[in-house]
Amino acid sequence: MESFIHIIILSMLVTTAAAIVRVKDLFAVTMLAGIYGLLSASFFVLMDAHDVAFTEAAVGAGISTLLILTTLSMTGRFEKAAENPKSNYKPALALTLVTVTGALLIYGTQDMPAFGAADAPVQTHVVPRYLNDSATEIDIPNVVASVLASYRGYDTFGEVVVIFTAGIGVLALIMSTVSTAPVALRASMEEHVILRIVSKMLIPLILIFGLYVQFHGEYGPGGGFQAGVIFASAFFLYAMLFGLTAARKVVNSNWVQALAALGVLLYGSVGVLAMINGGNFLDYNFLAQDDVHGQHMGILFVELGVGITVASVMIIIFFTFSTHQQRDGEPD
Amino acid sequence: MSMVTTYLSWALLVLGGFLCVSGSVGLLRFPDFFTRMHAASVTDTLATGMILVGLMLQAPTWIVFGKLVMILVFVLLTSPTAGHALAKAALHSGLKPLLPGKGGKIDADPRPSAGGV
Amino acid sequence: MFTAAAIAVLVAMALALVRAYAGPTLYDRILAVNVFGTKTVLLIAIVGFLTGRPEFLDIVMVYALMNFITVIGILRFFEYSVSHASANSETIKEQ
Amino acid sequence: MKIQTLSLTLLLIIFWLLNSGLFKPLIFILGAFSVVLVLFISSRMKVIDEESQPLHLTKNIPAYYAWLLKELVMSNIKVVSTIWQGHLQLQPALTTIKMDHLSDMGKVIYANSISLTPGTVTTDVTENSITVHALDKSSITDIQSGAMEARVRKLDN
Repeated sequence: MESFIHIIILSMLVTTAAAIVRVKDLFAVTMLAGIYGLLSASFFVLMDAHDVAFTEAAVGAGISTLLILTTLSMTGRFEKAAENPKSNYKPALALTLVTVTGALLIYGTQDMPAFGAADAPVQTHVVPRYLNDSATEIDIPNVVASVLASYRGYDTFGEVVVIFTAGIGVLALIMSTVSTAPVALRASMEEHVILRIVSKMLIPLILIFGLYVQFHGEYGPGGGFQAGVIFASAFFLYAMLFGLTAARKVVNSNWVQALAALGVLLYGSVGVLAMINGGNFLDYNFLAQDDVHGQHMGILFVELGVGITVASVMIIIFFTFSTHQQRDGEPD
Repeated sequence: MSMVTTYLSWALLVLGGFLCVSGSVGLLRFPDFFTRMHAASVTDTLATGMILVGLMLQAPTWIVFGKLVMILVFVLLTSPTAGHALAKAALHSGLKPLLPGKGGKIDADPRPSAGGV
Repeated sequence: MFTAAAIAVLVAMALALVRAYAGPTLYDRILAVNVFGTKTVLLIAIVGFLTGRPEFLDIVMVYALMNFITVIGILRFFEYSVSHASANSETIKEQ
Repeated sequence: MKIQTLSLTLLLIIFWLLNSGLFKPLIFILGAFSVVLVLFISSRMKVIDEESQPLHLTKNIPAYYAWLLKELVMSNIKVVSTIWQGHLQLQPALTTIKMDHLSDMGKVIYANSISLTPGTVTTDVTENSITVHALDKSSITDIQSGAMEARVRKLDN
C-alpha cells in the first residue's frame, strides 16, 4: 500500500518538474517550485527521513519561495531569452547535456544495490557504528542529530561556514549597489486590519516554536538549521506587515551581522575548547567529566551556534533583498 | 479505546477525505478565481477539521493530541486570513469577478458531467 | 481507514496541481499552492499515523505556519511589482 | 506588568510544554530562557496588546464557536452539493454590506467568520461596511439578516 502512495507522489513530482520546464511565466514557475518542495517533503516523510523533511518544509517550501520572489521582483517576471534572437539561448545544447548526464546516471544505477539491501555499502560502512553505539556514546534519542552534530561535526561546521559566506556574499554584492540613505517605506499592509491582528497573535508563537525546535533537535526532528529558518521567518512576517523601517528598528542590522559571525565563532570555540582540554578538534568527550555529558553539552552549543548563524544570515539576506527591491519599486 | 471512538474516527476520516476531493473538484470546475476560492475554503475548514479531529480520537499520547489541537487552531486562524488577503489583493489589482446579469445565472458548465460525477 | 484518507488527500493534491499549472490568472496559482499546502499538512499528519510514528506532527506544524507566511509574502511581492512596470499581463490593471 | 504580558507568558509556557512534553531540568531552563527571549522580542516589536491578547473575549467565545460550527456544517453541505451538481449554474454576487461600528477585533472575528464559512469570502473591511463575495446570492441575504453581526457584537462588548 505504501509503495502505491510512493508511486503517486513520485509521478506528481515528475509532472511538476515537466510543468516547470514548460511554463514561461517565472512567477508560475516559482509557485510550481513551491509545490515541488511540498511534494518532496511529503516523500521524505514517507521514506522516514523526517529530519530532511523538516528542513524541506522550512526551507524548500517556505523561505526559498519568498527569496525567489524577491529576486524576481528585481529581475522581471518573464523569460526574455527565447524572444530575443541575439541572445545565447541554445536549448538544444542544454537538452543534449542533460540527456547525456541523465542517461549516464540511469546507467550508473545498474550497479547500485537494491533499495534497502542488507549488503549495500551504506549499511555496512560507518552506519552500523552510528546506529549501534550512538545510544551508549552520545545517549540522545535522535541518531540523526548525533551524526550531524557529533560524528560528523566537521561537515556541519563546514556547512555553517558556507551559510555564513553566503550571507557575506549577498551583503557584498547587493549592499554596494544600494545607497545607505533611509528609504521611506509605505507600510501598506499595516492598515490591513485582519492581517495585522492575526499576525500579531502568530509572531510570538512562531518565535517560541522556533526556539522549541532549536532545543529539541536531540529528541525529534529539528535542530539548528530548521530552527534558524523558522525563527527568522517571524521577522520576515513582521517586516512584510509593518515595513522594513519598523523591522530595522526591532533588529539592529549591525547586531545581526555580529550575531551571524558569533554563531560560527561559538561552533568553532566548542571545538577549540575540546582541544584545550586535550582532545581533538570538536571531540566533545573532553568537554565534561564523563563522555556522555560532554557530548550533550557539545551538541547543545554547536546546534545553538548553527541556529544563531542561520537565523541571522536569513534575516540579513531578506532585509538586503527587500531594501533593494523597495528602491527599485519606488515609483519614479 | 472504545469501539465508538474508533468508528467515529473512521467516519470523520472518510468524510473529511470526501470533502477534500470535493473541494479540489470545485477548484477545477468553477468558472473564475472568486468562485474557486469558495471551493478551496471547503477543504480548508471542515475537511481539515474533520481529518484532524479523526486523528485526535486515535491519538496515542496526550502530546500528539495537544499538537493536533494546536495545528487545527493555526489552520482555522490562518486559512480565512490568507483567503481574505488573497481575495482583497485580487480585487484591488483589477481582477473582475464573474457576475450574472439581473436575476440570471451563469451557465458555467455547458457540457454536463464534464469533470463531474 | 488512514490509507483511504491518504488516498483522498492525494487525489485532491493532484487536482490542485492541475489548477496550479492551468492558471489562468496568477491568483489561481497562489490559491492552488495554498490548497496544496493545506493538503500536505493533512497528508503528513495522516502518514504519521499510517506508519505509527505520529511525532511527525512537528513538521506539520511548520507547514501550517509557513504556508501563511508564504501566501502573505507572495501578495506582498505583487504590491511592489504593480508599481514596477512588470504588472501582470493576465489581470486588468486598476484604472 | 501589563495583564497582556502575563497572558502571553502563560500562553508561551503552555505552548512550550504541549510541544515539548519533556520534564527535564535542562529543558525547563532552556524553556524559561526561550520564553523570556520571545517576550523581549515581542515587546520590542510592540505586538503585546489587547489586539494580540483579546482577553475580554475569553468568556463568550466557546458559545460563539459552537454556533459558528453549526453554520460551517450547513454552508459546507450547500457548497459541496453545488460542486457535485451535474450542470453548474451559479449566481455569484459581490456586495457591500453596511454595518455599525465594531472594534478592530470585532471586525477581525466578523470578517474571518464570514471567510471561514464556505460560500462567502470577505474581500474588504472598512470602518462602516464589509464587502463580501458569495458563491450564491442567498448567502448574501443571510449575512444581511445580521444574525452573525449581532453575535459578534455581543462578543465584542
